[in-house]
Amino acid sequence: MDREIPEHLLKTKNGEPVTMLEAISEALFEEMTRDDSVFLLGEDIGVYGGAFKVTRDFLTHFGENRVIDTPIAEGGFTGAAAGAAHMGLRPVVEIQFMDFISPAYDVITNYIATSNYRGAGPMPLVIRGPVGGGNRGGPFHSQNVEMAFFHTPGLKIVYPSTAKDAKGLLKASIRDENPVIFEEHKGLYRAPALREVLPDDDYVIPLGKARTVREGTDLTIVTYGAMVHKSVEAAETLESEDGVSVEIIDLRTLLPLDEDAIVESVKKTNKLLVVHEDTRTGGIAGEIAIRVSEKAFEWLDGPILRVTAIDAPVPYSGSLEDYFLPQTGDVVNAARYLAAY
Amino acid sequence: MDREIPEHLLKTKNGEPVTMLEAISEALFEEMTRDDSVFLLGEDIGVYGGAFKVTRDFLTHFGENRVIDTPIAEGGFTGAAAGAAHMGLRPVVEIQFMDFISPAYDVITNYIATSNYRGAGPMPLVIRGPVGGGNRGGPFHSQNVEMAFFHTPGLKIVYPSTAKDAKGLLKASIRDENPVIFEEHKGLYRAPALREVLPDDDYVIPLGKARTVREGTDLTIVTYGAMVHKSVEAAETLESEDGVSVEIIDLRTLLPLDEDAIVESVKKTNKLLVVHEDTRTGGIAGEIAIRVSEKAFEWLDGPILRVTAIDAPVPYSGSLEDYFLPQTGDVVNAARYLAAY
Amino acid sequence: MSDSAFGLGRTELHDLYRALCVTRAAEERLELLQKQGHVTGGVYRCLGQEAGAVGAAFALRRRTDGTGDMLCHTIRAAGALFLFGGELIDYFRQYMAKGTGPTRGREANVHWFDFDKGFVGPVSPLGTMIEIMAGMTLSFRLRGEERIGMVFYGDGASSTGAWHEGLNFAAVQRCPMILMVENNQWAFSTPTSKNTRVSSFTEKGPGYGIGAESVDGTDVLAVFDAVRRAANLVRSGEGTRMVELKYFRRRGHAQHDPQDYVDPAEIRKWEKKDPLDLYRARLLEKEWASEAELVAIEQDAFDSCRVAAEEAIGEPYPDGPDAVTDVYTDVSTPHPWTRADSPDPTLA
Amino acid sequence: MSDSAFGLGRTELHDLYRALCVTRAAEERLELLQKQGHVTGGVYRCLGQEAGAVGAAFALRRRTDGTGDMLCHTIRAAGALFLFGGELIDYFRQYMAKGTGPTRGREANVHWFDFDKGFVGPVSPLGTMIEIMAGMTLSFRLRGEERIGMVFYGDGASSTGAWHEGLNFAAVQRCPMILMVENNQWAFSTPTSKNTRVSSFTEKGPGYGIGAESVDGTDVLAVFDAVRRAANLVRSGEGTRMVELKYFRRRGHAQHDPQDYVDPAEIRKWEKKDPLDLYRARLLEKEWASEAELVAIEQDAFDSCRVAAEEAIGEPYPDGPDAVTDVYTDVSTPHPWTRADSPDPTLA
Ligand SMILES: Cc1ncc(C[n+]2csc(CCOP(=O)(O)OP(=O)(O)O)c2C)c(N)n1
Ligand SMILES: Cc1ncc(C[n+]2csc(CCOP(=O)(O)OP(=O)(O)O)c2C)c(N)n1
Ligand SMILES: [Mg+2]
Ligand SMILES: [Mg+2]
Repeated sequence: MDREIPEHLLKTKNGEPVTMLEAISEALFEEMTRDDSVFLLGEDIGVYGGAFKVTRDFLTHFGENRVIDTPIAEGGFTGAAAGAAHMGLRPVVEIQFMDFISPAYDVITNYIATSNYRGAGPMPLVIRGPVGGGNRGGPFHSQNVEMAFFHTPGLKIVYPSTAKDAKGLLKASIRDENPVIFEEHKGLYRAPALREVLPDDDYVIPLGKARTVREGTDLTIVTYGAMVHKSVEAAETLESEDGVSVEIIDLRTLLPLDEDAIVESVKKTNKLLVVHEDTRTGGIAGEIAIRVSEKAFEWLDGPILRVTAIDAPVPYSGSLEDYFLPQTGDVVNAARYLAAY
Repeated sequence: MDREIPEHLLKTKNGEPVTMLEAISEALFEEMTRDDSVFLLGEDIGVYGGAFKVTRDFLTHFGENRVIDTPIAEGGFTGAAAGAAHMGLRPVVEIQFMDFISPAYDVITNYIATSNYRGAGPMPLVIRGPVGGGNRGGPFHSQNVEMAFFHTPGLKIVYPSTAKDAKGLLKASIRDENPVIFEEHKGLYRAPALREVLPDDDYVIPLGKARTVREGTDLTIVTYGAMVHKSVEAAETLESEDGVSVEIIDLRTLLPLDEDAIVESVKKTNKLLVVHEDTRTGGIAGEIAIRVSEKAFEWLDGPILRVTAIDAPVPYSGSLEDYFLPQTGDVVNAARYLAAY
Repeated sequence: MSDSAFGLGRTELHDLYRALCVTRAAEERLELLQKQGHVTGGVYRCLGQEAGAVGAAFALRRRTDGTGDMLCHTIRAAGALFLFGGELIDYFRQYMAKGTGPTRGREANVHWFDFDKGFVGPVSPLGTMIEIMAGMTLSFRLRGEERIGMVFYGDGASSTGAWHEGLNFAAVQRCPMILMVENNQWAFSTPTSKNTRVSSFTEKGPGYGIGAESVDGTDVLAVFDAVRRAANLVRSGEGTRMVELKYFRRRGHAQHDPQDYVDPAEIRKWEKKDPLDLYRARLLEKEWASEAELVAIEQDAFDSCRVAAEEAIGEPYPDGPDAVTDVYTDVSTPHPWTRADSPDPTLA
Repeated sequence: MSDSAFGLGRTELHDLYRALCVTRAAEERLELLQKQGHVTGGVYRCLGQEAGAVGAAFALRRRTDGTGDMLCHTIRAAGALFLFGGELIDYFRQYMAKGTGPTRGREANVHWFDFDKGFVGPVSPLGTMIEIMAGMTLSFRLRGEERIGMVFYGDGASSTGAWHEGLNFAAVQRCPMILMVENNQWAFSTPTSKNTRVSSFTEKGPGYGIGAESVDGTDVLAVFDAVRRAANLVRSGEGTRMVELKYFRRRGHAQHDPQDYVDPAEIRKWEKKDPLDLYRARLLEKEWASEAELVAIEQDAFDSCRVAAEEAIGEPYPDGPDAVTDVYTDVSTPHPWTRADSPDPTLA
């Protein structure tokens, strides 16, 4: 590969700050450069560079055999990626909007997730794409997809909240021998506040390990993705207005869940609030609650509570969507109540 | 319709006991007789009468326009059922093994579940079929599917544990204006112990209401489906061997969840064990735990615990499957521990 | 180009032109509204494709009492929606996500429904609506009704499993359904050749055992004629058919797409085949309409769009709490307790 | 019936017969084992279809070092599995759910894998394996390898979205893949006419822009010849092709199915087209084999099945706790705490 690296993929090399989107592009680019067996499949990822431009200029750099524009067939090309993985390649699939992962639900849950268990060997395959609300995308361009897959043993699910994490976690996902669903929140892609200068080395952030975003003593908030930032906002309000000290755990990987990190923090603060953008019933807060109940019941000084989206499809209109989504004020209210409990 | 009713569908009329499978057949038969707009779609349900013979002789009785053998296309015919429901029909779809509902995941979660919310009106549609393990069916003929859909607002999920409930709940599901996923445990279909004489009237069991299977004071077990019977076995052991009094709640409807029934029982016994056949992580026990935490934390005298299948695909071999599935002894162990807590 | 009016009278010929003009004017109005910041979400033009939807829908039985044919349009088939009685003001309300619109701000643009008028809006996941329309038209056959259904989809949607499962189900079950393939040569940035190896979608017909034909999608009368013939066959019991519209997407996938992956010469070539220009010239040449009549139609289309848009602009957005209603017909979904009066969940 | 040996030598002609006999003997042994209570799950016969799988697989490049062609069989294509080196003893271990089998009791019957030998077992959800094989063969094209892949599926599976998405993807991407359609006229109790309106699956080829042909699936040499030609085209860069095997499922879907929905006369008709009988007669007629040679092959097939089955019977079932391993390559999934030494979850 003697082609020049496109300018916009050299920001970290040049010591410039990058957005989360750029961090993801860099991760893909570096992994493809490092390992010839990594290749990309997805709709409009070639000439167009992807609906969100994550793979802009990849086609010219890596050529048609490594950046494949697929037919509109999420099941078909995700299944094909699995077949290629059997043969020693390491496919990274882009789902244009993660809402459209559902036609691939069958092949992901039945074939891909069970491959190693059924004796068909490791399945190094990443399925990545944009998720999340707040963009007035309506019911089919706003979904979070973690709970469609959280119940499927054999899958890993990653959901980064910062540029640095996104890059390191995506690299770890690509190098993982297991299938990974990688969720990228659209609202974080280009968020100016998330721009940061990344380490210039080939760093990797291990899957399955949560991150303590903020230490605190009165209350633990377990969260991930875009809600990490709303939770931090809430924690600052609580600290300045109420003198409440909030510890925030960013899960980073949802499956496998970093139970130890959660339990340890709850043992310290004795209170737990789970915050997720996804809808309420059947959301990940439930699993977290029962794990804490199992492992740290005696440490709990108050109910485990949650702040989540409403149980409804994601509505289109801004006023409805804002009401639908969990807001910073909701986190403040719930945390305040719990702190005083 | 002046044809004679097939003999095997007259058992309740004749005061004879029926199996759960026969109860389901009767429910379908009676609803189709009562309401011309009810019709059936599925693979091999016509001449063959369905893989489990639930619709045996329906074709000759109701004719080809009401008992439709479909191509092997779960997404296609479930979607078609939705279209027919828009036009005023009330389709009941059979999935040959509920494991094969996954190709219909897209249309169910995105189209069917959201219909009323999106303004396309009610969606009276039942999707029913056999679920569950214990039959040496392996990874693709043994699944429980509730958690694939529990996170989707707009759906209802029903999972009966007795012949009487199966009939009454299926009738209620067919008459419901919302889409219902109706799970029938293969191990219960013909279980001799479940044969019972059913009421001879057109009874209906309302969706969303749990049933207290057994009253008790020391501990609540919340469960459903085949695990109701293992839980009852366990409770009897606990009562006779330990003098522990166990209350058992059969959820019957998983979505919407009968939170009130659960909370009320926990407020009485102060201890909660959830038992489900489905795999552990992301199972319904989590949602139940956080609801109880939210609504009855102060009443809890011990951790909320769960007995479930292992986090793995359903293995084929009997020895593996028995280890994989939750057993009566596991329920006894957990309940004993909790009772003594 | 066809030489006759295919039995259509002057009024009908004018109606066709009106529908074309309304489609064009509505979309141009949308672009303006978007620049003014009134539109929620993207604007997806069907520039150059107007005649396909208009000609096809015109060949169906349109009723307003739920007894006519059923239609499932796409975002590039807004003309069909208008012909079936979809109101301009509702169209603008939908694009502006107003609470007064038919989906009360819950769904976007043309994703809306009126079973009496006979249209069912699409959902985003491509292919799904073929399954839905297969079932709608199945119900017509089961009940012995004389109705038929029509579902639109682009070339790219043909790659989806839903497209196949729905079409095959319809074919086997002899559902009275016409699948209109909007072959505009692109699926977002992907040329048709990367979605299928066939050069015409009619090659797919025999694989489903159904009749299929292709028609110039820029020629409104040719489309009307082809679809009317297909509709007659379908209605008289032949079962499912396919009609392919051949034309070109002269704009980007949506407003945000500069379409720089398309050869500009190709776009210019297709500009010469503008369906409004072509039909207008024909109307004049055949003396089916006078210049004054056409100008009046054009003016009327422009005015009604302007008026409808302005009215919609003034209308309110939905109330936030409406987000929680109607998830079920009967059960009310739990309110997010942190926004209730008390944050204590035991009081919720 | 073809008249020549298609360039095959005596040994190869005998190998073909051996594969047919092994398939037949293995299944008959299975039926016996099932009656004796040794089999976990159903027994799915391919009676009358043996020649399809055998002839097709024989036309591929079989290797044992992971450089040959790839095959995805079905339960009715066990002959292909055997030709690719699948061991009889493993076949019986799988059907008996033994811990010594290739999937250690986790998966059923022919659902097993050996990438070195070149076969990948199917999963139950129909259609999936076309997607998988599309990707396997895509990798051959991307890496410039000369390998090709073959995937089997029944007529009924053609209705699935996965079938369509996988085949279309393969066609567009020119994956070197052959789809073998096992058209045995039934899908469980459903006749082919209720799964598709086409009378031959070759009518589906043009809809994907791929070559397709039909062959008498009871004639092992005809199948071999057709598939060898197809394989040459595919290997030399033509991309995806389809070959339809025409024959009949002479038994029920599985043992539990009395097949009473089938006209018995039809079954009797097809009994006369038994692929083993036909080929045996040809071998003798053309003097490609002597009666003694054939009897020896038959005896050998019978004996090796008996020996393998007996050996497998004596082997252990898996240990229960093996159920929790290998869900991931690295993470260990939580053990069910109630079966741990202590029921206290804080100690787990
Ligand atoms: C299942 C699915 N995958 C991806 C998308 C995203 N998407 C929306 S429109 C589009 C292109 C559609 O092309 P085509 O069907 O040709 O219709 P056109 O836009 O050309 O009218 C894509 C990929 C989707 N809506 N559904
Ligand atoms: C998606 C899916 N739906 C349903 C089934 C259940 N099923 C197993 S085999 C079968 C019939 C298959 O018929 P065909 O493809 O013709 O293969 P054959 O058995 O005739 O070889 C069905 C419906 C399945 N395995 N997968
Ligand atoms: Mg297109
Ligand atoms: Mg078949």
